[in-house]
Amino acid sequence: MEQKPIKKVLVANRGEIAIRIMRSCREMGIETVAVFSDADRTAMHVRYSNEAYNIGAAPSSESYLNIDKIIATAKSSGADAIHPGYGFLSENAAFARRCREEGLQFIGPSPESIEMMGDKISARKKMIAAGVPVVPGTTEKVTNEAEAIKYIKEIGVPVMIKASAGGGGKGMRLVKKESQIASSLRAARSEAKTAFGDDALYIEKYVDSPHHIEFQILSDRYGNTVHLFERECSVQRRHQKVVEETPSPIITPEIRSRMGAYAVAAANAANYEGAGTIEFIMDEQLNFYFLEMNTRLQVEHPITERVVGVDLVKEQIRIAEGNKLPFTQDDLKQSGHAIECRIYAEDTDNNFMPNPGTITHITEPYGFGIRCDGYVYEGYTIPIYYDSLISKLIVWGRTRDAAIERMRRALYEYKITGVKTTIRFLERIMDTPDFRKGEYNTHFIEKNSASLLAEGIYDKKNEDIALIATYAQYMSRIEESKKTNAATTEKKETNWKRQLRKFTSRI
Amino acid sequence: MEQKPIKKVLVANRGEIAIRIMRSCREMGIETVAVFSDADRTAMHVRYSNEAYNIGAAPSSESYLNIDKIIATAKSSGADAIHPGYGFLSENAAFARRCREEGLQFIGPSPESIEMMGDKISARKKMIAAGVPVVPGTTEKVTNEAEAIKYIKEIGVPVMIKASAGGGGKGMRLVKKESQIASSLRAARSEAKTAFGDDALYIEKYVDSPHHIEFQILSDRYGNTVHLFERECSVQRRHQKVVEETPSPIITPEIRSRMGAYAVAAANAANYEGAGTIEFIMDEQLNFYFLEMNTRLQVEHPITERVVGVDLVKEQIRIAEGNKLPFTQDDLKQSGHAIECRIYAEDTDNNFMPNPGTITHITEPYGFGIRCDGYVYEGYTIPIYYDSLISKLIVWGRTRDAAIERMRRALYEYKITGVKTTIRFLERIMDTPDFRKGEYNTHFIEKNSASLLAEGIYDKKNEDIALIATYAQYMSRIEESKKTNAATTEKKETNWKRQLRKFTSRI
Amino acid sequence: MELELRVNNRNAIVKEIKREGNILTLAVDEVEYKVDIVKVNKEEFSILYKGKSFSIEVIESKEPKHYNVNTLYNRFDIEVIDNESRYRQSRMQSKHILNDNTIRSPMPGKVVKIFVKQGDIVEAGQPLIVLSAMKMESEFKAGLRGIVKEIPVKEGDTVENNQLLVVIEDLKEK
Amino acid sequence: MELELRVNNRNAIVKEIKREGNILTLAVDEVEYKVDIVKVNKEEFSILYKGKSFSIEVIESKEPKHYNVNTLYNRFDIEVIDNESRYRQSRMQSKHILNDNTIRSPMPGKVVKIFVKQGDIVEAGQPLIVLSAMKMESEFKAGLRGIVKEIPVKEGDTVENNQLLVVIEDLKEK
Repeated sequence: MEQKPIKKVLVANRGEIAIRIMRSCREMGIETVAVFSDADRTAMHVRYSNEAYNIGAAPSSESYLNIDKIIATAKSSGADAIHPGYGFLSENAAFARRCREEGLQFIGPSPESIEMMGDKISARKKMIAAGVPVVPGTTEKVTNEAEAIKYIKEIGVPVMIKASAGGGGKGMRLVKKESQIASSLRAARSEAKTAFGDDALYIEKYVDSPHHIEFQILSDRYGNTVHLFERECSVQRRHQKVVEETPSPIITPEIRSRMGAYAVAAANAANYEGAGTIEFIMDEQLNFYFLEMNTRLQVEHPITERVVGVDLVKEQIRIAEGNKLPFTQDDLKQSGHAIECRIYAEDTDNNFMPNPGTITHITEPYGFGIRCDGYVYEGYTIPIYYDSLISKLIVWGRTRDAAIERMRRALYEYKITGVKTTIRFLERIMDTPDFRKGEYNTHFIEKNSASLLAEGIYDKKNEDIALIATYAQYMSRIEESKKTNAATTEKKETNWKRQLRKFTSRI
Repeated sequence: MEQKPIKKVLVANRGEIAIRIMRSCREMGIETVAVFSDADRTAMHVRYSNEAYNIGAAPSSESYLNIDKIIATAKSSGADAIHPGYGFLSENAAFARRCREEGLQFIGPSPESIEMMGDKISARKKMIAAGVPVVPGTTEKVTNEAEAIKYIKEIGVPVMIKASAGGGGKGMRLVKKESQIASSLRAARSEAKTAFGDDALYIEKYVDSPHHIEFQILSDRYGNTVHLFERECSVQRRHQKVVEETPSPIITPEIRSRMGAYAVAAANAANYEGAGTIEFIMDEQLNFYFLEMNTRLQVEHPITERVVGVDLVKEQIRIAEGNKLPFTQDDLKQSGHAIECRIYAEDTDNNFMPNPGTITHITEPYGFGIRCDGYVYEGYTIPIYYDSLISKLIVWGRTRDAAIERMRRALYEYKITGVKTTIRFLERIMDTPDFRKGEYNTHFIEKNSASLLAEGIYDKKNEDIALIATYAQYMSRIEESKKTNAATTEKKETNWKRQLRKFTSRI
Repeated sequence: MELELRVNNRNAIVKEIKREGNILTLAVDEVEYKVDIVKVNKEEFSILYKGKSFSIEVIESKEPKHYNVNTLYNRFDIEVIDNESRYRQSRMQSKHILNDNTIRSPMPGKVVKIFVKQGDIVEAGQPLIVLSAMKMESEFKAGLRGIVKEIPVKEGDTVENNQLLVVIEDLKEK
Repeated sequence: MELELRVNNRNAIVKEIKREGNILTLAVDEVEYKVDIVKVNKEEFSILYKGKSFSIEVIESKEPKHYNVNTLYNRFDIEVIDNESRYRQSRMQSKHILNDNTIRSPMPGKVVKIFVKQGDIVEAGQPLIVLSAMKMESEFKAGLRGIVKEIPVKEGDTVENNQLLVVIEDLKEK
């Protein structure tokens, strides 16, 4: 067993995930290096790290995706490892390969594993070979339209056309009728070409009303793999996850253990090392199929941490140091129930338009069973360039009902002023009968959109009380500014005054 | 099984415990009523509750201990139950009895159980009868000096003389030499008389270098009792707990199960209902003896909640509603390790002098495995009348080492400005080798006081950086006040100005 | 003291009647309230009204004389109406009539693409400009047929909330 | 700009040399620093110095011109020394000589008991007054033999931090 302790980690990311990684590093006594773009000088990850270096302009293509600059910063700062977080370069095989070439430990799988699982078609093939069930569909890239039409007629509509190099819903088309085949193929191909520079497609049988269920796995470099059970991620809006929970309210222990075994088989087939996620879709009859593997940490990893009791970032680092997994499958148990709500800076009344801006006030929830992974602070201006996720609220309860009760309480306590957020929308999800009963699939938000997006019912009494408080605030503000006036009647030398103004307008 | 749902709870307490109780109530959909003294109009529990009523002057004897006023408030507000928290009226049998007489559900044990366990001598007798090991000592109140001297000579020094009605270290004397017996007896009796109005004493064999280990129990009114394992509370300063952890680093599974069984037997002997704690002392050879029972929630209950996964306040309420315990002993397991640090507003450099005052800034820790139960907020003035506990920081880790690492990280992140706190002192406890090794008893702080209270070593580089930041702040403040001046040059009518000043100085 | 406040399309008059210590009696429109009110810090108030406890954040908004007010269950956007804001309001209303002819950015963002140039004739529904914020692109279309009168931004510009993007002159008006 | 600051019994001169955007070059006593400094909100600064990141809270203390400064690992109490505070300091020092003769409250609290009255002769070590704060009682004793000159508080009074409790006139001085 070859072990090489990591002493300093460059975190090639920003936002909540950068802080989250740095917290585990700090607990392990590992130094952290932050990198930041011009738009992020005041960001929390810069303030939380031990060291911080500018790596370029605001657009991520010129900073957080700038491989050369990140590698150079890691080397000049003396970091011995790089944690990519999620998004940005986390699933970029070229980046992982560069790290290896430069003698930097990439905290994640090998470039070969990333490549194999990154390409949907090669991943499908690998899974079929490993005996993992996949959705019926093509096993080769489809570039010929006639062929594609023939294939779709064979397996029958509905089908999903997807970009082979794809992700994030781009280059995807659902075909419900045979008459739509040709136009959908053309649209998907053109989108795929634009988004990924590759117009290869593949075709899958469409699973109607599916559940999205994923399994967390951990593999060390000695061939040991465990799964840390499932996450139910079916509350989605436009293929974006909104609420996740574990355990899944629908699967049985028997199905869980079968899915877990497949997840482990999938990771082994990919010759995997580190933390990864096997995504499945599941139909109404609880048939499940491999969908894809995410070769990185997921946004929703904290619910697994809470229910299984494992710090996934620490395990990632220990695996990257060359350690064996400290537990076997039998050591891992699910205990209680965890839910995560993603809080986005979005205007829910205006088609979820992103709402960057300055945080004027923030009150975060506390108490038993509450975890809040955020990165914004009072006075911080959220830049326009990056993701609109500002915080993740994770709660735990002994039972699913207890977790929902606690989430409602935590969302009530949570107040962010200055930007519009999805907090009220999430509260309504918690109140929706389908969610309460655990009877929902990926159509949940669409199905319940009327009540989820209904206008708020204002309590007239509350409105009057709010007016009274505003009255008092207005009066007290006037008084304060008068006091300040009275207090600052000192006379200062003019030139000195001018100097000061210059200085303070810059800081 | 007679059940009576609770709809509205009056919380007869203040500070962090009042908030903690209200959070569980809110999750259960139960309304809360706060009571407050003149000194607490701006306290967090008043702000967090659904309703709030003034119950008297600042000294607790005129407010939080005013039984008549609290009962009257409960009735006029329509509360159907009262939660006493800890301290104040929580172990007052007369209060529990008044609640019963007035048809209010007291969330706690019966007055008879409180009385039985509140009197040290009757509790000792009861425990001996139940087969629970107690420290060798008198089983009757000692009022005759000659008798006492004879008894002490029989069991041999060292012995501890205690007030029968006592608590909080008052009326206690340690006798190490026979020559001290008479004077110690006299001193203890006089203190007991002053403090409790009762000079009855009892005498126990003194356990040198003891561990303080307690077991959490829950009993329903149908005779079912479970224990929720132990808490190690040996880090104490002047009989005040400072740090608690669970599991205890010294006890074995075999001893744990024996102690647990005795704890359950003790609760049953007391005919107990609700949440309670059986305190044991343990000597170097791991012999243990019943010390006393606390017939209420403990300050340190959250570490049990985290490791066993049970919300103790919710269980208290469910038991008070007449429900059966929802679990058996076999359902309960310890998972991982939890530590609590108590954060007091005290000046550690000045003999831990209380340090009330106004909180000017607060930054609380967050992330996986962190819980922070506090009640102070920015701008809040801590009154001089009550306890100096301002917050409890609870962390969890898969192992004891992981929990300590996490506690260090959380204490680093935790910053309270405006009052002096014990945060740095707690950090040093985490760094002390005896604590790290888990080799400590109640003499820990005394033994390590030199290093725990040593002067801080300032890093010169940090000092210069702090000076630079102060320079920048000073400059920017001057600039701000200038801007404000420039902005408020409107002229206002004089009489109106005066009115405003009158108004705002009051709110 | 009397203050006019606007909330949820309602203009309310808050009028102070009496004050003793923290106890404030006032009328909100015609309803009288006697409340125990204290300011607990710069932006938070505690109000007790008939025993009910309200913890309220009153935070100055970026817009002048606007407050974001949060109670436990509700959020309000409240505006202080004085002579100055009455004037602004009337000005805004007259502007509002022209709204169909102008496109303003509903959020801070970046101009990714402009499809038209000054002088172009555009049809209702025709895409004019694409804005990007937080990895999401939004397309803005013409609300009516007209001539592009003004495009005060260019591709690559960073824009503020409510910044003018495109002005279209109505052809029918001519 | 130049500023004298006092920290941990050290008087330091902070002198600005150059400024370009956030990049500030200055000297702290004789050591030159080039830092990247931004104010992230009212009371917090982010400083990058040779790549190291410092997140620093600079909070105005209740005492005028005093700041409580928190870095990740250290807390500092820093005072701005200007003519006014130099004067105050010299005054305080002359007062300090008299400290043995006066008892001031080290914290806010309540006077529970006063054992002596004006004119009493007290011995060094004799209990004079008991203060209570947060359930803890503290007894204050005479530092020297003398006559009780002044007791500006009475039992039951609430006292502030640093408030004068008892003044004793040294008998030896006479």
